[in-house]
Amino acid sequence: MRYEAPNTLEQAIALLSGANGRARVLAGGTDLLIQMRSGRTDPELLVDIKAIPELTTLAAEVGGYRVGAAITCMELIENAAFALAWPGIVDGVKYIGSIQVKGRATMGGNLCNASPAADSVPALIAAGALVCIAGPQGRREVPIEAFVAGPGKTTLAGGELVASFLLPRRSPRSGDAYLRFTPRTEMDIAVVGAAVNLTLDNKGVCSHARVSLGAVAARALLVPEAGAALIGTRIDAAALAKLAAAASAACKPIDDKRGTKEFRIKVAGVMARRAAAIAMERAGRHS
Amino acid sequence: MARIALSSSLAPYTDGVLELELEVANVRQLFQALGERYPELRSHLEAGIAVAIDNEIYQDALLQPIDRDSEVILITKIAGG
Amino acid sequence: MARNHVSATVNGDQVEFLCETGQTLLDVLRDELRLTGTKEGCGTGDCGACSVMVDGRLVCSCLMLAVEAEGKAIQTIEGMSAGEALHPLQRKFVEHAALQCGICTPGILIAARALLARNPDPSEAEVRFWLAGNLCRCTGYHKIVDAVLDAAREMRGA
Amino acid sequence: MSTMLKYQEKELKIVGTRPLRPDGVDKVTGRARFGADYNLPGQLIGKVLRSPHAHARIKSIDTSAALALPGVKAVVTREDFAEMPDEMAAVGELMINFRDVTRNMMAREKVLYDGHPLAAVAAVSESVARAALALIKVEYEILPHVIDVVAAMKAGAPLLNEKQYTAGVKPKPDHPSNVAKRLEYGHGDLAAGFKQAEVIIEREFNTKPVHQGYIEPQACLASYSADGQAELWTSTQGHFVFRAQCAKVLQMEVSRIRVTPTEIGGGFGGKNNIYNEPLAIALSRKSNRPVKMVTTREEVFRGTGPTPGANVKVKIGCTRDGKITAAEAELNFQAGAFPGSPVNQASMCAFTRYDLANVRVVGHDVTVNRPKVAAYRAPGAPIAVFGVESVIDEMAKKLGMDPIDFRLKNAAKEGTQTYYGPKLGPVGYVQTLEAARAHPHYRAPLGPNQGRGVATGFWFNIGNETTCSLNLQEDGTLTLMLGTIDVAGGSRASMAMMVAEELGVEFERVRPIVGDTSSLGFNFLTAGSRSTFASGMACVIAARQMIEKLRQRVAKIREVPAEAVAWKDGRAQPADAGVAQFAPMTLAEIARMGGKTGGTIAGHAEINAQGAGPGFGAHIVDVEVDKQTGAVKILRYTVVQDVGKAIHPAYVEGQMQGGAAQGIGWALNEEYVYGDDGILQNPGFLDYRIPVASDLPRIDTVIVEVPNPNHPYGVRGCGEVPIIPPMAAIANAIENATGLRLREQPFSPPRVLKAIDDAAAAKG
Repeated sequence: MRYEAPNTLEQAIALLSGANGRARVLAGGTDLLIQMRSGRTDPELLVDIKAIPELTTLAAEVGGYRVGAAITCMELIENAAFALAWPGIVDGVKYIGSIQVKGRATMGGNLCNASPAADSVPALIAAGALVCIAGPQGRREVPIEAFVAGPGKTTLAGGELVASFLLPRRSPRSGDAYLRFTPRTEMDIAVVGAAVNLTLDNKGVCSHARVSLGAVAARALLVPEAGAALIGTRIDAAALAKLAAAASAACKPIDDKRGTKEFRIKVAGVMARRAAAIAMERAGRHS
Repeated sequence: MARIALSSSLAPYTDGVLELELEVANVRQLFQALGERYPELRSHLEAGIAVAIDNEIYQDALLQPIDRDSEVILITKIAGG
Repeated sequence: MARNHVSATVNGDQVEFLCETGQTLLDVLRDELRLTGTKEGCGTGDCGACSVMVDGRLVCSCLMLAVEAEGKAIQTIEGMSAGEALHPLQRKFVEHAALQCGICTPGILIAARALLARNPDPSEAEVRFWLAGNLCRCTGYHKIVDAVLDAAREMRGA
Repeated sequence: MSTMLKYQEKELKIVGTRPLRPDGVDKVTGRARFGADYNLPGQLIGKVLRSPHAHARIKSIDTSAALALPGVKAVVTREDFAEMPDEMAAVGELMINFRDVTRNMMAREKVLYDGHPLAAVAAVSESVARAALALIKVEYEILPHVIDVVAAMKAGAPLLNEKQYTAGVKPKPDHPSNVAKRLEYGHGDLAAGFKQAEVIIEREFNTKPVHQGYIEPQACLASYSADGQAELWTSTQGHFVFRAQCAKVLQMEVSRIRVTPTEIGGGFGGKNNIYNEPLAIALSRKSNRPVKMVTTREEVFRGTGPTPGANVKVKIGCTRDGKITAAEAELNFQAGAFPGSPVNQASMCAFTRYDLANVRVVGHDVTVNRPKVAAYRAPGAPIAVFGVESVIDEMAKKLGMDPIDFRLKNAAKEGTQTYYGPKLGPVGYVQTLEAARAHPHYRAPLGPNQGRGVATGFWFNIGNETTCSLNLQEDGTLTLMLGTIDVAGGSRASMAMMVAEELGVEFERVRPIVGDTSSLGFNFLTAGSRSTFASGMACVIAARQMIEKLRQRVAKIREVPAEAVAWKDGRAQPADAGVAQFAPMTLAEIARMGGKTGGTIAGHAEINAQGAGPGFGAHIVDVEVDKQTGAVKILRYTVVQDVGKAIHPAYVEGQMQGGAAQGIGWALNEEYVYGDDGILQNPGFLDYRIPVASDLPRIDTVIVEVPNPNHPYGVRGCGEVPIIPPMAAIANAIENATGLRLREQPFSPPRVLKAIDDAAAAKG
């Protein structure tokens, strides 16, 4: 198995396309190395993208943020401005593995591993993030909710890689939040994850809301009905109850070693409601 | 004659007899006497049985003396983890 | 099987080694550089016994390829004391009986030092959540947390 | 000779204080060497091929392609190990069937569980060894499997061993069964007892298999030389027992194997058994090179010995004023692939905390397609006690009695006749219960959705064979060679403390180490909470033997009668004014003259320690239940335990806290999850959830000291009792918080939420 560490995007793309599918991108490696050790993947070439400046840059752009795909979780958590703008996305990043794992793991890797329970993806969906992809045919941008195809499968074509995420401008009185349910307080895979991103108008009425759920279907879901339950309301108990019901209704979960169908359906509503309450509280504070 | 009592877990090997009196001076003689009287008990005796003599438990103590008026109880050995 | 040539610094010393692409940093530290203080408890980043510092960042050395260490500065448990002088955390762990079997202790000490470097006065909850990535099966964590808080007090001269 | 040294109350200078352990600095600097830290020049790496099936007949194993792979130096399979007779053999102070040991180590006719070893290779590197495993061709005939213990007991269940008939049943059954053994304990008239009872509660409980969870996977290094001598470095709880078992399966003389124990990264009973050790020695013999074998975490979960999963039925009757009149239990324990679950110990300590006239406990040891179970800290007791202490809690609530008062009313005391044999000697259960009741935690206020639970535990503790040597060095310092493995890291210090106390010298002048199997006579495993009791007794005997020799030597040097010489405050000095006076001599002065006055001085002990004193514990736990998700949070935890005498209080507290933490994991989230295909689904620390630091509160400890009369310092074993109460205490706390009685372990969020929903639905 060969290892290459190109310092330009073009070199990386050339290496990936030239390996006819036998190459894997190495960012943090905290999922890839586990799969290599268990024999689930046996690449001939690893393309380490951490030396490519664009992929490790976090910059304000068009009022929003462009977040390099290879920035580590700890670097994101420690970026005060980003954490102020998108506390919900940072909630998700904070849940990924241990402090040690977050010292290496990246949002790009978390997304491309394509686990339905990925902790950083629901908040990115709720935020309306775009995935910026580079490949042999140039660049393209995809709404993140459409990026993952199913467990372990993305919509990347041969030779393509995720370069960055583009987050829209934050209007005033906006707030987002992500919560997940796990049996332990840390070091767990989400049994259910829920992200809410909302904006209040100057009279405190919800003018915009996106809700996303993780670990309750083959991939993280955008749940329009759940968002709709909040829009036009003061996010009172009735609205939150409608949100919870919509969230539970959207679940298409499986029974597995981490939880039963009934459990995921019920707890999805609970997590969505609790996340909405936190998002509202944050929106109130965000002028 | 020491009074010998067997714990009920040994009943299957002694046709249900759980109490008897034997003229024995130490644990080894006790096991020999029991082995002759109940052959099925023999395989369990030497390594698998602990002995409580007047309520002090002795494990693997073949030479431990048994007095004339001692009360002896046979129990299965205890291991730990 | 072509091997990669890597040069890096470990506990301040310049090192060079050859490694297969698939070899982890943990494998090289233990099997090539004979630094066996860093331990493998799981090989999947779930137990923290392999914690080391890479360029000042706390990581699991079992989830990092050795070839990725090119040009990096690595700190392991072997570098935590300066000659005879133990680091306050090392002293407090022995004083508080904050270890029993000791297999998790190197990883926990490295993680605890990284915590105190960024937060000299952590609360008990902050210590417990920071150390959640370091599993211990013997102690129930009580004396570990006491030892970290006590070391923090001494280090900030409280 | 069996040995019992009586307790003498005396003023102590060192025992009971908190000196720093001598091996602590090595462990905090990374210098301490565990199993995987040993290497030899020219060593090969050994890897094991494991069954991917839960139950299959092995039709053929073809290793030719593997052997032909460049870099592969040796391969072993069932052909390389002798067949062993199907009988119980006394080896290493244990009763073992080596037909089973040799089959568990390397499958012969059948593979009996997912992860069962069936071949092993030694190669120049790990990657070559892994590639060689993939080249071994095995032809399987897949068989139906069974894992659940109740299903395995039914007629017609798939049989693991067609030649296994239930032992302990008269007349002998006419058909084979997965039930390897039936046992029964009890006394009194059960029917009469239940007739007397005004309140009767009968419940059924089920638990899943859990793993010891030691953070260090098993690891060993073997070197066999052509002259038939073998050296073995391994992480073990008993190097003498490992030597005995390896010699037996490899048909070698015991003294030809020298086992050096490495530092051990946790065991809890799981490292009482040999796994790779004989394979490594056999591979080293075939390749004539050292072989190192380190198991992965996945192999530890699939291939070593977790506890049984179990089905427990408990029925208790009592009078209106809370006196228990009858108690009955049936314990059905998984043994895994081969007989040998701890159903015997569990049956003996299910009810032993209580003074009961009418008791019956029936136990079944049941083989199922799972790894052969190994001991796990008070093996079997937490499972039986989960049932018994839950029913007792329900009973106290039904009578409107305080749970501790109900237990005090029936508590076992000195003289209580146990239902498995002897009467109890002096024990501290009543004192432990009273200390728990008096603790501020027991009356602290509780918030909404919060509840408090209490439960108690008993463990026998054992003595067994122990040897040690104490040598006086030229400068008057001492080296103490111990034979019992220091698993929890505190026993070396405790032994040195007892020796220092006996000799009247500072603790730091006694240097304790654990010797290898060629340095001392046979020592039993460190298990059964025995080391501080048995090894401590041996150290005291060795110290007293040394003092005797010192007195004789000084008498000669000072030319006074031996009776004139007394040993006090670390010196030989005149016994009193009435004897021949002489200038006192310190240890250093005697040591300097040792060579010229007859040779160096040492004390030894080779004993089979008797008189182990049972330990009792009482736990109080507060939980908060999130009724919307079923999550159970541990808010507060207090452990109260009678340890006879805490030699080093910090290490005793560590045992109490560590045992409670394992019990909490056992109660809340730990379980083996099997698919319908019999394959283990969570062989890793991600999905096998042991508690992390942020899951647990502080675990407060209260040490009760009711001295054990059969130990010079009154020591009772303290390592195993603390794991027994937590499962029951947490179930009782959840009931106190929600009114729901959970009887299926673990009390994971899906189970708790389902119980909450079912109860709400039932109310309609």
